[in-house]
Amino acid sequence: MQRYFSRKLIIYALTFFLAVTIDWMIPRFMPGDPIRNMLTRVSVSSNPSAIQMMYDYYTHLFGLDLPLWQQYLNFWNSLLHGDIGISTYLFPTPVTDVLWRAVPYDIFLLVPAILLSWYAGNKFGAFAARSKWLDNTISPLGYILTATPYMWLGILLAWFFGIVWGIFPIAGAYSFNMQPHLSWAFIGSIFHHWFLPFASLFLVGFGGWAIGMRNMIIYELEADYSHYLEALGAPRKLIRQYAFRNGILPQITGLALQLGVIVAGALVTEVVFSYPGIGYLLLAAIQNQDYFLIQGCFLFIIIGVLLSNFIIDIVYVLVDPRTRRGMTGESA
Amino acid sequence: MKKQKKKNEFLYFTLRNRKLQIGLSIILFFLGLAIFAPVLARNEPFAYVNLRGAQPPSSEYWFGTTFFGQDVFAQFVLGLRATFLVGAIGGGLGTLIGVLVGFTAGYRGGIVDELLNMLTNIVLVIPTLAVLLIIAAYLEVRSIFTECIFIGLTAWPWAARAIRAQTFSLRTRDFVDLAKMSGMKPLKIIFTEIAPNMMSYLVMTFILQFGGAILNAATLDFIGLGPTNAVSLGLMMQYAVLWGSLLLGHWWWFIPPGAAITAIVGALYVMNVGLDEVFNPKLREM
Amino acid sequence: MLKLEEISKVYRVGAFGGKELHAVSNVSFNVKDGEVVSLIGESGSGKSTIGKMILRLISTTSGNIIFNDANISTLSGGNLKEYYRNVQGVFQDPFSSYNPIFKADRVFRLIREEFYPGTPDREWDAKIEDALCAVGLNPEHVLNKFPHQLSGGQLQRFLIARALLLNIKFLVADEIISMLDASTRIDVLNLLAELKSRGLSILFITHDLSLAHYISEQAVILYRGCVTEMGATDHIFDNPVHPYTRMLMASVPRLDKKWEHGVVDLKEKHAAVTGCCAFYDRCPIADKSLGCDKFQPMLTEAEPDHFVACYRHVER
Amino acid sequence: MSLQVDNLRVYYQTLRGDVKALDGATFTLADGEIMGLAGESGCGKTTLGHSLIRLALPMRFIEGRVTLDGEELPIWDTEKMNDFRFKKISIIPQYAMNAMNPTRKIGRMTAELLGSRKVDFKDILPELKRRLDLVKLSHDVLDMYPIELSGGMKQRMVMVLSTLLDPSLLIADEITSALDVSSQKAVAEMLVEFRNRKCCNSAIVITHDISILYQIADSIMVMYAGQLAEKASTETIIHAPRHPYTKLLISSLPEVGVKYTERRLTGIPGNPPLLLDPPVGCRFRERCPIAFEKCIEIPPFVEIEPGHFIACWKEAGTHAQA
Repeated sequence: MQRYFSRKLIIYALTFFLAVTIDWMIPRFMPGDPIRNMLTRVSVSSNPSAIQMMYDYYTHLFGLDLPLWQQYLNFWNSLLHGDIGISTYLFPTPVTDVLWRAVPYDIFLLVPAILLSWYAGNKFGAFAARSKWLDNTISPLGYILTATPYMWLGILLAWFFGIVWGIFPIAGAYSFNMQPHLSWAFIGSIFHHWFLPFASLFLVGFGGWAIGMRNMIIYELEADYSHYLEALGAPRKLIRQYAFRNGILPQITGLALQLGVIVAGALVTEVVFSYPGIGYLLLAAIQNQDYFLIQGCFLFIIIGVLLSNFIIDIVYVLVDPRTRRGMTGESA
Repeated sequence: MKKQKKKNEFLYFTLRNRKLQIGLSIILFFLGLAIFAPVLARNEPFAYVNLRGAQPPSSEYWFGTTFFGQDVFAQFVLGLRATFLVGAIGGGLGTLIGVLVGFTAGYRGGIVDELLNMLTNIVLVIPTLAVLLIIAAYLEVRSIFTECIFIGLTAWPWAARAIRAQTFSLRTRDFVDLAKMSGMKPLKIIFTEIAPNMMSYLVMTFILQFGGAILNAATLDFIGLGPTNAVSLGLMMQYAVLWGSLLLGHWWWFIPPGAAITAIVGALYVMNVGLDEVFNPKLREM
Repeated sequence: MLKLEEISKVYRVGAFGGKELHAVSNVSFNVKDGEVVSLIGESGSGKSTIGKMILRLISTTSGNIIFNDANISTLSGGNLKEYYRNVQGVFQDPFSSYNPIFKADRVFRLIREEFYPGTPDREWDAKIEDALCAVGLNPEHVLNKFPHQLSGGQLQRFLIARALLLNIKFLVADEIISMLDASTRIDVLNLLAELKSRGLSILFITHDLSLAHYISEQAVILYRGCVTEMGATDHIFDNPVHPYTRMLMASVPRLDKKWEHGVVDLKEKHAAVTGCCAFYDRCPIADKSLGCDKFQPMLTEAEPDHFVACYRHVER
Repeated sequence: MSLQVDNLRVYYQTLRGDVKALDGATFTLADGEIMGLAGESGCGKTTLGHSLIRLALPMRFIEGRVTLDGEELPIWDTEKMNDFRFKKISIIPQYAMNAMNPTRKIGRMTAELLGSRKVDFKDILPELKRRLDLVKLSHDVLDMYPIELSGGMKQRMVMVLSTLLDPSLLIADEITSALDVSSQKAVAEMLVEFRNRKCCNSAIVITHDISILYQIADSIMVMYAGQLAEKASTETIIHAPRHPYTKLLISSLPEVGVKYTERRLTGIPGNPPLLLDPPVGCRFRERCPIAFEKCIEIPPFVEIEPGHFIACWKEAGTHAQA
């Protein structure tokens, strides 16, 4: 078990290292000059020498005039001190502050959406595997849901419930005319705004998990241990119960593998509903060419995904006796 | 004679499988629209043809017109082309890299496998879209082609993982040893002994990669990081949302592109299940 | 003809090769021209590993395999091909030996592509016909068919015919009849005996004592990668000395006598024992004072052409 | 008489049509009898064994009557058979290595299985422990997961599990074929011990290895191509078989001590027929050295001596004509 975790941790450490390196490399090796772009955007002055001065100033400020390896080490150094720069678009707020403001919204949106869709999808998928009739009605629904692009489902929900029926707001995290404070009205407003983005993330995920579980159950019901139980006259209920329990294990691993897709879904969903999480922030950063903010968003996303992966690993070990008793179940 | 029989059996299942029938007809329908797009589209996609601006579908403009009076149908069929292109090239590249990495890791084993496996797991953990976003953000000019390349370059890990596992189980089969004892070189063994046995698997991998590439491209386009010089279904959705089609009730603008993507990707998934049933006799319904 | 000198195979298991698994330890024996040597062992004894090392499908960790004065681990390219022209193998599972999506005679075509590229069609067809007749197959019945259309026995003969196309000198037959039906297996065994009388050397790998006795004049008994007893088949069968061999003889189901109801040994084999006799943890006569718990005993001569690796025997 | 099977026919459904894997089997099994069921692969021995307890797709029941201890078994009805399974008839499957749920501790799995059959685990625990002793397994296995056991241990555990409710009939399907020689002997002898201690009344041991049967079975029934060929006491089958197939089969088996240089054994020429479209009449006809015109009809499975049944026109002689 110790080996299982040390192996995982090595992978995560390497992933983090690679991600940071990518994060550092991209603005430097892509065609185009980020500082020039930034200056043209904010163009305060049309005086070429003034622009050149600002250019030099910023180049020096961001350390872009140093040798590459120095830049790279500096990047790590400031990163480890929790400093990932200052947002140019929300100047002069440090990027970390900007991101910390967005993170609660992401947690509030993603955690329930991921967990509930996973739970409900698995239950529903197991239910679908019960009979051919159920299977034929539930499975197509699952396939349609999982094939739907997140933003389109978001758009449809926003249109139906926000515009046509007008029962849910379609933008922001709370009413524009409210200030954050602790009151029932405000909390109500938070949930009111939360519901549609949550629903669109939930539904797409739900379809995928339901399909996955349905296939797992059918596979498990054909396993030798199921046949043995049948031969000993065990009731269907017990056999299904075992199949569900064993089928859920790969679904846990599947959750870890799906995180990237779910994060992508969350990004666009936040964009559709102008929900002030990291996805929305990232879009704003891209549109305003705020490179430090882009880098910061990327880092936060990576850290979030790695943490979630680690939590899932721990849960997996707790649930699968095979890993606990010294055997490595899933390899990495 | 017997081979004929075997082929026929396969064909029989392929044609009889309802999931394959449904999936394939949907794909062929949209593919047809995409291929004949230049004939079907009666207007330039971005031309402001309807001076009255947005209008619901009519006999003149089948899918209505946009806020600016552009022909939605023309954008739609041409956007389909981009969708299929992304699926084919992006999905194809993803499959190709996955195949190369998977074959190498699975066949060579040992330290090569350890390293490739580690690389695969690392890339698997990094959220693809986040990487694509920042790459796209720094590119000033983006074409559908570059989009395809980057999607392909980031989508391969799970394919590599799956193919590695398959190769691993095949390479321990005795016929591989027999091929070695016939003096065959490793590369030849991989391509003439192992790969043909995995054909069904490779096809299914490609189908899933195809669908995944389409969804990824739609997301990129929607965020505004799609091709800067072309029309695509994701871009249509982006413009629709950007120009208030929700508030103004221009449903004909945002429904067709999303519906087409859902239909195509859903059809691909369903086809995949159908193929699995055909290839895997255990799943065939009696 | 073929000489194994102290060959060993150690697998590194675990994520970074942390653990060692001794599959084969210091095995030496010879196979002479026109001789059948049986390599007898249960699952996990390392018998197939030895077969695969001889066929160069697995590398040796240490020790040499000498074929006609050439160390086979140094062969590569053309030399390796030349080696395969002389040495071939047939494996246990006839269906796994064929690529299921191709016709069975593809195994012949591969030989032709690699070894006889210039041979004219007619000559080649005649060659195939000869080889098939030599293994007792009717070309009309077996050519142009898919593996699943042929029986296990036919498939194994087919593979032997494949080896004959190369005019081989040495055949590794790894459990080649254990998956065949009783009514056909004996014929394949007889075929091996015929080939032997025509000068072919055979390493006959099996877990079945009666088959080994039926066909071979020399036998090597393996337990956990170590040779426990070897020598002339008759000597070993008439006078088994090693406690493992005796246990094997006592528990093998026979048609000529019933089992003696004795204490059944149910001790489980542990994954790897190092630093003691391989049979130490199951041995009924182990004696610490002799060093059974410390070292693997060397092979010593019990009688002419009969060697045993047991301290108790030395003592006697 | 413990088990009586009358004209049992079970086919396999395939695309190309029905494979006639078991075509009319009629035999009986005495109280306390261990009967070996032998034959080559594809002869229908497994089909026969499985159809008695779990007749599932693609197997298809055609006709026949199975009576166990005077009660007819509804083998065609999966639901109704549940009342008999485990309690009256049980199986040690060929896949015993994978027969236990990998994610449940063995004890808990046993308790849940028993609970689902309305048997209290606590009541049976003392007996379970006695039987674990019998197969030389530590009581600790109940607190382990299946992967913590070796193959041989799992095999013995499943043996105990399957016979826990003292079934009248036990079907043992190739239980020794995956084991090493030494464990093979242990498991086979334990099976006899189980019968002696009434853990099961009678047993059918399915195997392709006749020498194992010679060691443990009271009687042997030989099948060929979906039909019964011969049934007799073990001694008779091994030393004085009458059916030409049995004779050839027995004589092709190498014994320890036989050398090809001294006595050359021979196999049976030819291959068994495909059961998709089996030949009419005696199915061994084409490979049989003594076949004659009459063999174009299906020979009945008749008793030629007390307890000795064969299906052969020539050997059964007047018994078959009657």
